[in-house]
Amino acid sequence: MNRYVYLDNNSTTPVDPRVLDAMLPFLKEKWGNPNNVHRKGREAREAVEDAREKVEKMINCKDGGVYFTSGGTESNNWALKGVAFANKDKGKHIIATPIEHKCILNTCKWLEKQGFDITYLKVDKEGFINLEELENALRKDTILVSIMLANNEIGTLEPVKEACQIVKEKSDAYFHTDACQAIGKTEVDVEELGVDLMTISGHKFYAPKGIGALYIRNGVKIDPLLHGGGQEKGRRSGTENVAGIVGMGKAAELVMEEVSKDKEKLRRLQKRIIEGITSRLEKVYLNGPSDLNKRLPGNVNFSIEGVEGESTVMMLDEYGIEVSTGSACSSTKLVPSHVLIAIGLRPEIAHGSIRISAGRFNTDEDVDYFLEVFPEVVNKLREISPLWKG
Amino acid sequence: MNRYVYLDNNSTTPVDPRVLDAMLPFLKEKWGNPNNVHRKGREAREAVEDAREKVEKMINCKDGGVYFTSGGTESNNWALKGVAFANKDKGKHIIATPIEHKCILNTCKWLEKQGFDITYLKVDKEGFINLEELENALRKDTILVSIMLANNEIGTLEPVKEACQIVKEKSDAYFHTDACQAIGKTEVDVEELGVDLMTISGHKFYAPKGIGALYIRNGVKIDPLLHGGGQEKGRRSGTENVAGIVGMGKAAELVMEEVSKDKEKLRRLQKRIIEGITSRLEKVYLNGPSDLNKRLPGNVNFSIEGVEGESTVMMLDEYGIEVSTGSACSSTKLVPSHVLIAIGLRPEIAHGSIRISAGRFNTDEDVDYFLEVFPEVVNKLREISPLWKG
Amino acid sequence: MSDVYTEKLIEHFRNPRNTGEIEDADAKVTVGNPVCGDVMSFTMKVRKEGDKEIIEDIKFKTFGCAAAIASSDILAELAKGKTIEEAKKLSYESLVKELGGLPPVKVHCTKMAVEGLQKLIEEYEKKKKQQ
Amino acid sequence: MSDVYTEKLIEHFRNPRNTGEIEDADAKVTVGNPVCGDVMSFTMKVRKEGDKEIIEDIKFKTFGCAAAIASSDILAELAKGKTIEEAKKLSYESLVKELGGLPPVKVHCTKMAVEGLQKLIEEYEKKKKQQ
Ligand SMILES: Cc1ncc(COP(=O)(O)O)c(C=O)c1O
Ligand SMILES: Cc1ncc(COP(=O)(O)O)c(C=O)c1O
Repeated sequence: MNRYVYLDNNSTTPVDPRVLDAMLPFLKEKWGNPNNVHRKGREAREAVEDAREKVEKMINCKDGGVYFTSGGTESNNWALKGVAFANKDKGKHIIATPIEHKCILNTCKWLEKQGFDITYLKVDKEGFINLEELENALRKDTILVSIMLANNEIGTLEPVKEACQIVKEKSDAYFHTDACQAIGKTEVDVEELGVDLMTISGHKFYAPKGIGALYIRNGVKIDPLLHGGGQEKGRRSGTENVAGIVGMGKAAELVMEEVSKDKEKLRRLQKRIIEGITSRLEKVYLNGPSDLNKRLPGNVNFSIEGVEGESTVMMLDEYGIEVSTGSACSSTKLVPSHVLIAIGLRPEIAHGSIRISAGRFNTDEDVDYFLEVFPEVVNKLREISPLWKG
Repeated sequence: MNRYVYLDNNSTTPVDPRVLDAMLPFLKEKWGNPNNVHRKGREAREAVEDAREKVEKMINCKDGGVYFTSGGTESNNWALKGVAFANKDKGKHIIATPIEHKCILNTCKWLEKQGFDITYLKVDKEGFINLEELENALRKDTILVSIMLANNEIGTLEPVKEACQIVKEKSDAYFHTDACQAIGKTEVDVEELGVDLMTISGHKFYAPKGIGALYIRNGVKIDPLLHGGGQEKGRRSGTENVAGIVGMGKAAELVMEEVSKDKEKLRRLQKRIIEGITSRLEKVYLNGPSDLNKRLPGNVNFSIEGVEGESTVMMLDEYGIEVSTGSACSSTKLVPSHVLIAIGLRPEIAHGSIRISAGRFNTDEDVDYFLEVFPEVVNKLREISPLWKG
Repeated sequence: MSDVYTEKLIEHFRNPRNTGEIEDADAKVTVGNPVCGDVMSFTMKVRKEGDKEIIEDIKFKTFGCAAAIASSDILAELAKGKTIEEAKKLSYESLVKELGGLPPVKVHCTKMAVEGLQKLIEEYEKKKKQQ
Repeated sequence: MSDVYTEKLIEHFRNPRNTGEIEDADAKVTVGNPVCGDVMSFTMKVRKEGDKEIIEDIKFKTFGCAAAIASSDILAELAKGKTIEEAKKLSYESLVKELGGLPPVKVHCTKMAVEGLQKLIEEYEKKKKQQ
């Protein structure tokens, strides 16, 4: 192995060493329970509230607050189920897109079993929703609209601000956005977006796995998903993951300081990867927006004719390069990515999709190495593929 | 401050340094997503599965498996809601005790709003349920019985094995037990207990906060609480808290090695504290079982006439001693502990309750210091109390 | 509003300056209820200077949380030296401010302390009329 | 059953020994479906020794995951040198075992490879009859 190059930052990001440094005291001497009034408890409480302020500041939260959870999956489950159960007397209709993360889609499926009615908007070839279709889908009994800010597979940046405006003008529904992928890679501002609820996941912006948050605007009616001792102002019970929270607070601080610089670099690397692959290989097709201004910085997704995605990932791995196929979270399954199917790809082409995603710690040299190895690997696999008539 | 003595191990425990050592690589170079097929992902996956084996071994899991969650609160919410929703066609009746942790009781309350019917068993003065009453409470439509293994406030060790036998003989209901407090302080064996579901919380046995597990026996019908990418065999989605899981795995290994030694010490310290307080102060009343064989090792709970609990905690804190009043999780609330009310204490006596709980890192010297300081603090507060007629 | 106790509060809780009972008090009241977890009993001594009535001393005995004890102590502190008329205007907000903030769930302690002072004054004025 | 790929599987995926096509094959089949994500095409050469028919060579081309490629390669490995009658008895379990275990979701790859071998044999025997 010549080199180690991680290009799977939409799956998870490395823990920033500065984040770990901030966490360590809370795994060593400051292990107190923030719910206790004694010294150990108070020192933990202060750290938790300090982290909350940072996360709130990062998303420009002015009207409402941020509640800590165990990750993006919990936040998404909570947003949907919590709003659904708290508002079911008002209505049982929810609108989502077919390219949401599985934790939205499978929550929707479960809610359907409980008697809720879900409308899935269509998306175009690049993954964008249609605002007119959204407007027409709104009903008297619509209680919630959930549209992601940035798609995790193909990087589509949905027009959340415009969608939210329409929903606010034409209905009483709440608006939720899953911002797991956007945070840390581009600026995210809940005031500008106007959303009522927003999902955040720490491990997508250099905090550890297992910590996340849900932003809730003042006045939103939502049931807890985790009932109990009354932590998080009674909205999300459970002894707080103090070290994780402190880590996410530090990560939020770093995002505020570095996101504009990071974004610029991610855009450059993204462009180089797309151009490099296109010029070096035939019969490769970019999935997701071709206009990079409408695409999540750092995200690249290609369908490679004649090869299967997982074997490409595994072969690249032998060269020390890590990327993904389809959605990382379902990569042990044999179903093609629901996102690629939703944008109209044939399954056999969807199976050959590769996601390359850059992050804070990637360099131009990483991209050089990737562009050197990638065509070689594809050609090697095409050579043994019965579907490749080179 | 002369000395620092932490005697609040039923609230949370320090992270064992050996646990932190095991975790650290997963916050440094091994930050991979276990759902990925590449090298970083595989190394994380192996660590997660290794930790699962250890936790399963700790509770002698032979028929079923352990699923990782964000803590005791999530596990309890999941057990109750998951079984309730998956079995609501069979029945809507659930049995619990009034001294369960708030995360059971508030989940029950919410389920009542969703149309479920909860029976709360009575408990006697020491917190014990009555097995006959349990038997009579069982109905055709009972789908779940939830009885904790060890109470977190007064240390009552419920007759879970016997209760489970009755439930299995007389009904088709599942049996869940909240074992958060018992694990690490006494032996816990799901095969011996016969339970179908069991809740585990890492930070009660020297792992960090924000990690837990639910044991589920084979064949149990349970809905996920967190839907999504299909992690944990589709039962609990969300990118795994790898470092937390590894920490809990190590903590489980340490419990297997050290629980019998720890238990013996906790029993000794517990006995010394109870005898020490009783002999040094008048008008103090032990809450919970007086037979220490039926009491959680290390747990002590006293009502102290004439003083209020929180101020006692705060005053002890000034001497470097940390204990709790009532349940730590609700200590910012002004309601008296529901457990103390359930065992028949008058509110004004309940307000003066102090929980002292020893753990792995306590020594006899800690107890010496505590017994020196505690009477002094109580006398100081009684002196300024209008309720104390000395 | 802070979520945790301030150092100032803890200091007043740890070393309250005004505990006890005034032997020859001009007024004596008890507020609160042990069932709710807080009982404060106050005694007050008033001194006359011309037609001004000045609170010379207040002492308290309190059963309750750290915030209740500190609130009692800070109340005595703030009231001492004030005229009865001035003391009537003392608000719980000024106690909260003096303590440097208070967790929301604890604000009722300052209200109870202020209630104690108002009742002391009432009793004092009632006694005066009876004389 | 392991949850991750074994080193052995990865080695066979990385350096498959039996890729390609046999020019003058005695049988040639394709199994699987690109829609499902796996396609395996096999060619086989048989040699006669007395009345024994021995599989002299098998080569494959596979579109699919690492497990599909490794399964194809291990199948060729295991079948080579066996008589047709022996090869008919080759089970997917023996492939799984040879690979040192396989994640449950990947077991179908070994089944597909074995299906390929059975079809090769069928075709070979059909051709033989036609001669
Ligand atoms: C868009 C999106 N939403 C939600 C999630 C789930 O978040 P988590 O992994 O923290 O559970 C992910 C990542 O896995 C994601 O990419
Ligand atoms: C008996 C019991 N159950 C459940 C919990 C909740 O667990 P966690 O703090 O991990 O959410 C606790 C502790 O807080 C407990 O003592």
